[in-house]
Amino acid sequence: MSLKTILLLIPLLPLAAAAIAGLLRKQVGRAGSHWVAILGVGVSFLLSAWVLYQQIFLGMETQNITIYTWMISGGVHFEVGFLIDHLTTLMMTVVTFVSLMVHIYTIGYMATDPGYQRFFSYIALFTFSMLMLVMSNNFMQLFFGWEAVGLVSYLLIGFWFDRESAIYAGLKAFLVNRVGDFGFLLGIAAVLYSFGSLDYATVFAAAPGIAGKTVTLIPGMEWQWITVICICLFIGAMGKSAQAPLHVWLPDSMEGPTPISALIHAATMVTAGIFMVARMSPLFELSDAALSFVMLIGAVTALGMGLVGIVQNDIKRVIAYSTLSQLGYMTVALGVSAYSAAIFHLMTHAFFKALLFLGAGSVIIALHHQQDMRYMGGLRKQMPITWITAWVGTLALIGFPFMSGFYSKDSIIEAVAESSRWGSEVAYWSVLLGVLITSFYSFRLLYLTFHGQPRYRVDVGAGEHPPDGVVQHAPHESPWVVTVPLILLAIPSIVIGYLLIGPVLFEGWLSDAISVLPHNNVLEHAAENFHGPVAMAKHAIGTAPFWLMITGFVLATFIYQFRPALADFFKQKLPGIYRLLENKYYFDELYQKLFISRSVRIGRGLWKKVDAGVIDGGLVNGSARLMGNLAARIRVWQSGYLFHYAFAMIAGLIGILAIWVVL
Amino acid sequence: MPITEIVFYVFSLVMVSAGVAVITVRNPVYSALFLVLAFFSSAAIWLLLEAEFLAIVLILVYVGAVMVLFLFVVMMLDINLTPLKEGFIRYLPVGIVVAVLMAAELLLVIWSKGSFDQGAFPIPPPNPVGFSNTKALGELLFTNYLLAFEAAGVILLVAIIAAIALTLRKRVGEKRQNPAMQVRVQRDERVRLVKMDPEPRQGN
Amino acid sequence: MASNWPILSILIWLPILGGLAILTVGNQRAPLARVMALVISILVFVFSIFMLMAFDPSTAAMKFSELSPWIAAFNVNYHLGVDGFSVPLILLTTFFGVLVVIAGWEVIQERVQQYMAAFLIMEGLMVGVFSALDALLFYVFFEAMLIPMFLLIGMWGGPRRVYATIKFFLYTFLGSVFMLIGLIYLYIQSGTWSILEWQDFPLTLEVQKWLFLGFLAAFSVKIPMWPVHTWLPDAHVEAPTGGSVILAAIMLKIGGYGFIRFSLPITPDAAAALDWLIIALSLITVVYIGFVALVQEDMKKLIAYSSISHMGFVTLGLFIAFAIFQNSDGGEGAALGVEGAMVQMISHGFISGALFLCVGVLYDRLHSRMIVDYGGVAHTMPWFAAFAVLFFMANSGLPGTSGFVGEFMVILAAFQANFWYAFLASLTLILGAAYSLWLVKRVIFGPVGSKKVAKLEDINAREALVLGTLAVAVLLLGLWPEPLVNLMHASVDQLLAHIQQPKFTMAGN
Amino acid sequence: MNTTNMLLAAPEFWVLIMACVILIADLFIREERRGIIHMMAMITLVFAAIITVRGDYLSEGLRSATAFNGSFIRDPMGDVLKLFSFFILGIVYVYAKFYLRQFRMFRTDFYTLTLFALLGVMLLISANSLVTIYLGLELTSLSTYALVAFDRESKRGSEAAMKYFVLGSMASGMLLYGMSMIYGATGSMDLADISVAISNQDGDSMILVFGLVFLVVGLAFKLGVVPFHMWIPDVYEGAPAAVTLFISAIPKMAGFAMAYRLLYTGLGDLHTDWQQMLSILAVLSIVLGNLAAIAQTNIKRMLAYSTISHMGFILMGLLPGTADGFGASMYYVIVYSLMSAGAFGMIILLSARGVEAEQLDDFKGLNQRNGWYAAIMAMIMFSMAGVPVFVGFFAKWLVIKAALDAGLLWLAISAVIFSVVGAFYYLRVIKLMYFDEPLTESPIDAPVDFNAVISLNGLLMLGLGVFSGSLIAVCMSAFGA
Amino acid sequence: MLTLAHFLSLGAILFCLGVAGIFLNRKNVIILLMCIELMLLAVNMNFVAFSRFLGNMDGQVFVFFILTVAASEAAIGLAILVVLFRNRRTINVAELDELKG
Repeated sequence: MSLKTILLLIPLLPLAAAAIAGLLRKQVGRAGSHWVAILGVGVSFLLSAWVLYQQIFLGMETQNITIYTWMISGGVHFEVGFLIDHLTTLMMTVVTFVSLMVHIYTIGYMATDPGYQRFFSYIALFTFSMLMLVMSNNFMQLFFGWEAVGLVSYLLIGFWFDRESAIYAGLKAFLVNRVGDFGFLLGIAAVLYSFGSLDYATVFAAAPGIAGKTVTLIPGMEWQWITVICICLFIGAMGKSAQAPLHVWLPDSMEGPTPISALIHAATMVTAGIFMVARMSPLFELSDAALSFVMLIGAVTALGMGLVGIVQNDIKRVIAYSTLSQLGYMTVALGVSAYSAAIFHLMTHAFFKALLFLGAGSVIIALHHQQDMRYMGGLRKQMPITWITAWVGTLALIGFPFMSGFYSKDSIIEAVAESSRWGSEVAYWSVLLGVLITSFYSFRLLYLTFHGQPRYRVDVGAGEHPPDGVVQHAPHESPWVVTVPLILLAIPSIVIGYLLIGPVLFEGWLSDAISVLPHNNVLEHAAENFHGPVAMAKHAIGTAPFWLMITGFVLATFIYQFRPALADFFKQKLPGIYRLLENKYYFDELYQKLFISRSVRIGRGLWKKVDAGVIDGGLVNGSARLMGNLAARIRVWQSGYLFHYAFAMIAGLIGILAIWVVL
Repeated sequence: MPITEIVFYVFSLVMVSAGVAVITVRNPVYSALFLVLAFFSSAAIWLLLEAEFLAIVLILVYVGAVMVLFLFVVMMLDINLTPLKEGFIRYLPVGIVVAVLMAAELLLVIWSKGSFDQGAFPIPPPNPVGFSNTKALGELLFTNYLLAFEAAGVILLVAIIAAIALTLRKRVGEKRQNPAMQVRVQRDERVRLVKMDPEPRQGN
Repeated sequence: MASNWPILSILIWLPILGGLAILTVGNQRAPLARVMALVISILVFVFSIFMLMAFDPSTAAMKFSELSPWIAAFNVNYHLGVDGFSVPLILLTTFFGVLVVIAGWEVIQERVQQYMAAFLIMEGLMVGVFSALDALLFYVFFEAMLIPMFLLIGMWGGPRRVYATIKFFLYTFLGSVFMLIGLIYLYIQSGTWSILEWQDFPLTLEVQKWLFLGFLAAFSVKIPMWPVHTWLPDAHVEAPTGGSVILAAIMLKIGGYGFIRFSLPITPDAAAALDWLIIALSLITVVYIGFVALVQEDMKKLIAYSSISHMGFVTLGLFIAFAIFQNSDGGEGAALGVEGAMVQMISHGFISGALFLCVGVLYDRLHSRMIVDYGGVAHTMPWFAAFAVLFFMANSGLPGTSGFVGEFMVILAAFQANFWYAFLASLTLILGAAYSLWLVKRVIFGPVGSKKVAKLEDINAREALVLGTLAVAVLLLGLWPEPLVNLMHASVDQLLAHIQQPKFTMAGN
Repeated sequence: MNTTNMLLAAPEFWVLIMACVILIADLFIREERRGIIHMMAMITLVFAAIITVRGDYLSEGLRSATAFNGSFIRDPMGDVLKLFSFFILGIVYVYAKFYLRQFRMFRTDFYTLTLFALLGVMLLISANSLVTIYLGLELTSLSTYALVAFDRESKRGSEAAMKYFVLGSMASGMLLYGMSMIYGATGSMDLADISVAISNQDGDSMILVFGLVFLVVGLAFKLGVVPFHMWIPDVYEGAPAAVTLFISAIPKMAGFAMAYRLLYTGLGDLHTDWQQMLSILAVLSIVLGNLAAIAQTNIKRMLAYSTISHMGFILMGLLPGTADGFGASMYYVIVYSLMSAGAFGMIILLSARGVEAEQLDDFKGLNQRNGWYAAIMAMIMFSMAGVPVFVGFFAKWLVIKAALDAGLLWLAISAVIFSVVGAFYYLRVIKLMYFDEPLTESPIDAPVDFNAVISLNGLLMLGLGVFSGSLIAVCMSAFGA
Repeated sequence: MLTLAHFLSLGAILFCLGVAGIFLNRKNVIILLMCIELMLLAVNMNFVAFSRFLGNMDGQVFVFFILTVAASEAAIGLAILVVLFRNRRTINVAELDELKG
């Protein structure tokens, strides 16, 4: 098998699995479908790992392979192909691994769902799309994958399509993503316009050439062309990676089944934006303005969304806001040109966030789809594995030293501190404060779920749809298909940071994909101070982030373990802030008013007033009516009286005479 | 003023007055008679123009036949005369305006310089003695206008056919003999033999 | 093979004469009429495949030309020929010729022979439009097409069919008579009706502008563009499914084809001078109609509006060429725009046809097109739902489906003309997704809407065949448009080279 | 004096003789066998056509030949028009027989009067002097006046005849007045001489224009052009359908010929003047005819207004004063006559015993009652509306071209706009036939000859459209184009 | 001096009278027929005058034909009148309005 075939197999196996599970759902049956999917994704993972192995240990060169020519038009070759460098391979491996875990987990989680095969088909399809996205060697294919993951995300959020809220969330996700894609597509168009090609290699090679070019889009304002391109592209990333203000879809996407939340809305798809910006680093590096913009958006997201996480009661939503906040961290990293740090955090986050979500899912099954933390509590005894893995995930998330999250997050904070980019102070304080908040809501979640007294009631005869806080059976630990993935994810959540920080961040492992201009290279300083992971962890204990994290832990422990009333106290003391957070800064309401209602109103206005009123009613039917009226009027002239007829003739004669003879 | 002019103006006046009377008098019989008067005056003026044959024909054919036909029809159709002139006054002003407007236009052209005045149409000398208007007309009619003459004949034929086609109608309940039918008649059609049983004698 | 056959005449006359033959089978023998229609339409499709195979895309010259005098007194010829612009559209026509026959198989129970005949005749006429190289011949086909469609909508249409069909007829008729005047004028000036000769006939700019407006009147109604689009929603709503399919899939394309065949090459300087007008109208069409589509309550109306909006891309793609010439040296993006417009036409043919068929499937079962009457169709008709979601996604321009390709190309090209053109055009990404998916949300997903919906049966084999074929086409074209685009390269290049040459200098003005 | 080639008028003589023969034969034929009269009339037409075709003056290399001292002319245009008059009159007879039988009016008068009218038409077509024109015109008119009142019991028929008569006489009075002026200005009745006299004159042609105005008025009345159209709707509605059929189809051809001879042969030098007059009359006709037709519910009346608009189109063809233009006009008038014959044929077909199918609603659901008849009517209507591929389109196309040739863009534009307006009421008929449910299920039956002829008539709409080259070529070559 | 214009004026006035009569008369159809005769008379006057002043006889021949036709017209007109009267029992012009619109 040639390398090209292997590379082709990596995305195509999941695609084949998706097709089989989806189209032949009757033939393959439930078990068949999950075996097919797992097999497909599993082999895909193995092949990805093989490629990784080749690169790390056998020094495989960067591969730029064209699969086929999609189209040639206007002198532009649109191709489908793969660019396999370290960044790609890293992403491929992470994606296929997490996906594989989720596949396995799904067997347990979706065991009783009637849409079982459909679900496997979708997640396999998702894996395919995500792989196409990360493996692409050109902008068009990137956009293909970009939209394809959006489609699958839409389908999966609305997986339970009889739930009004689910399909609404799906629609919302797709549309908000489309807003981002709108910018993204413009960015792609701008790239084509500037470079005459959509191929990464060509574009990146030519990128410095347009550094000085400016453009006037609005009269009187001159912009750097490269800034326009980058901001357009980044708008796409904002949509996909749920950066404020395009973040609104992500919390709602929790309407989908939990495996999806883990796979798509935490570990992989939402990081596509981060990946994309990192991939485009040769472009972004050329525009300080764009990078500042990226950084500030990230900072706002990191802090703002974390705050919202504090007041959420839905277990999945808390994690979702945490995801938003972490995506903000990655974005900030991108903004300060610490692309590798962003990718590193992306990777660690993929593991521990998937772990957290799957853990939450495990709890949810145990409580029969109860997601409200106010009706949980004390589950550590019934669900020890879940409990422990949840702790692992939490520690990783808050950046406890030696855990994976610690390495990635601390590197980001350090990089921001190093940066001298315009606005980097704001970003620094945001990420710093974010640590405290992350720690606080994470432990809040842990305590409310696993510690304290149970706040649910077991009632065997509660019926099909018991009221909140009532479950039919006593909760118990989930089956092995659920717990094994938890364990398998917990391991990298602990060790991956320790293992990889060196190569990924400081040894230039990603430098074949990411380019950083020397004056932007904030990680260089960190690299000088880096003396191995252990030293880094030790060193961290004396720094602000560590103590902020501890503060968060202490606060959470105090409030939720010992003085639960305190939470209500704050709620009543600070009603304004509380309401603001609880309503997520009123973004949904704002958009509802600003865009949705207005669009509908515009649409209806144009339809009823302009289309039906002016054009149809006035011009079309109006002229028909006019003709009818004229006809009725003219008809009267034909009065039936001979003398009128004679008069008409005489008048005609006189008229013609007058015009031609007398005048 | 030469005599011709006096004749012209007198007859013109009569003619125009008669014309006005035709369209204004209440009784259609009078109208017809005024029309006859107009024709007479016209014939007189045509004599001035040395169209003797036409002048005679106008009186003989037109007055003698056509106008009589008119009168005949007027009499035949037993029409109530009183309401027939109603509304005349109401439309008179419009009528006058229209007529005057039109006449003005026509006269304007006729009297415009260089169209029909002496310069363009000098007064022709009178026909020489012995010139026969009728003969000249006849010669033209049967040579150059042969086709037209035929056509005129056809038109008259059509007029006859049309008048008959329109007005001849079988009256309802009209009884006519059909000799052919009478001859062809069979005995069976007229005689019905009825076979009857002899009536039984009653009583005696 | 077949290279010396009068293949175009066969494609035109076989369905027309076949349609007339079907008329004679009478009202009583509906099955025979159906079978005949199917056989004829398949035959025509096969012939068109032959044509495609014999077609040589490497030159822009007219292929399979046929020329014989028609009205000798006025130099009117029966002149046919195809190039890279016509061939795809002819194939689209013959392809849908088969599909609509199948789609109407059981649905139409009354006057079957007339229904089938109308479609076949229309098919022949549409092929005629795409292959006519004589302007009068083109006009005759162009107008004659209205007749079967008029009857189709009127005879098998919905409750307001009379209003809709008369509106449709008169609207289009009014637009095209202005073109007729332009054509006659051109004939008087040039002494020929040959479209090809007209392309090289010098004209002053002033004259070109008037001619251009004449063409615009005809083609903007046909395609349709804002603000002369209002016939389309009515016609679509009232038309029977097959009628809607043909209307959307092919008839609208004739407008775009007209721009390519007439407006651009015959009056290039006017097109250059007035391109702002078309671009403005196109962008208004895209955005305005997108908003209007958003609030529709009738599925067919929504799709109809979406069709209009998509057609905005066609005109945009065609007319940004001039701005691109000014902006960039090579002007290569112009080809992207024109080819994008063509691809958009073909792809929209598939997608809108498929969408109307989907609505037809629902309508046949529930006899309602209103969105509120549905909901949760996915529960009872999973296969149908899969197809519908696919097609609606394609409609919203999802990459991997054909709907993406044309829009993508046009947006890329538009960007080369002006950032804001691309900006406004790209809004369709949002609007298109919004109206398409909102419809999906309300119709396909959600809890089961009513008891009637609960009793729905999934699509049968016939419907699956039709929709499946279209799905394959939509995906194939989305994943690999190269074969299609390759057909038209030479023609596009020639067109673009042609329109860059000012014509009025030849006229000495 | 030149009477040698009197045989040029052989077709006329033949028709005249046969008309008289039929007139007399009627006396000897019993009522039940009146079909013989019909056959005789048909034979008359056939032989008239044969005689016309065999006119061998063309073989002598002449484009035209005159007889009767120049008052009669044979030329290709006249021959074509005559041939089509025969052909269409033949169609008319077939339709009319069915009608007259149904309405118990199958009288010989109809045949004699129509044959005399035909004779008038032929005379008018071939007339080459003012006198012949006038007599031909009157021969036609007088016959048709009588025909309108053919149904002697009909109130509406006699009313229509009266109106037609009064207005027609008034119009011919005006025509005569114009002729007198032309005569006065040129001193001749012969059109050729008139033409020569005019071109010899220099400068002021005020009298000529003065006369021209009256001539145009007379012509306009004959064709039924606004504002001299008022008789048309009333006559079309009031006359029996068979007569309306005749009036709508045959005399228009003579009207066209008369216009051509008077305006072009005679007054060709006044082209600019009559072009302007006619263009105004044309646009008025097209506008008013099409508009007024919309409001009609009576189909005969609707067709009357449609006729008015068609006459406007015919005028458009005259405007450029070129061979192409006259050819277009002639083509239009022939096509119009065919369409009109077909339309009235359909009305006759639908007339149930003794009740005319006058109302539009009588056409409801025709497609369900008989698909073929509906198709015929649809073809006729589409053709009238000027929708390609039907022959009516080509007629419109040619006259619009003529208007553009004359440089009258405004006229062309208003013509096409109002032809769209006109399309509306034609479509309404189709709508009634195809989209509505029938009011009655009673079967429609007609004799074989009727069916054959109406089918032919309908198919001609299509056939002459698809193969339009031939008839157009005939019309164009008639004018040497 | 009697010029041609004099005779033509007389014709013109008569013609206008005839035309005005047709338009003015709203009651009696017979008067209309007479008005037509007036118009024809006026035309005849023109022809005769032209014939005289042009010195050719063609005009008079034409008048001859006009007289013939006028007689025929009168016959047919009166015949129609009779039919009309039989059918409607009136010859009131203002009542002839069944056909209109």
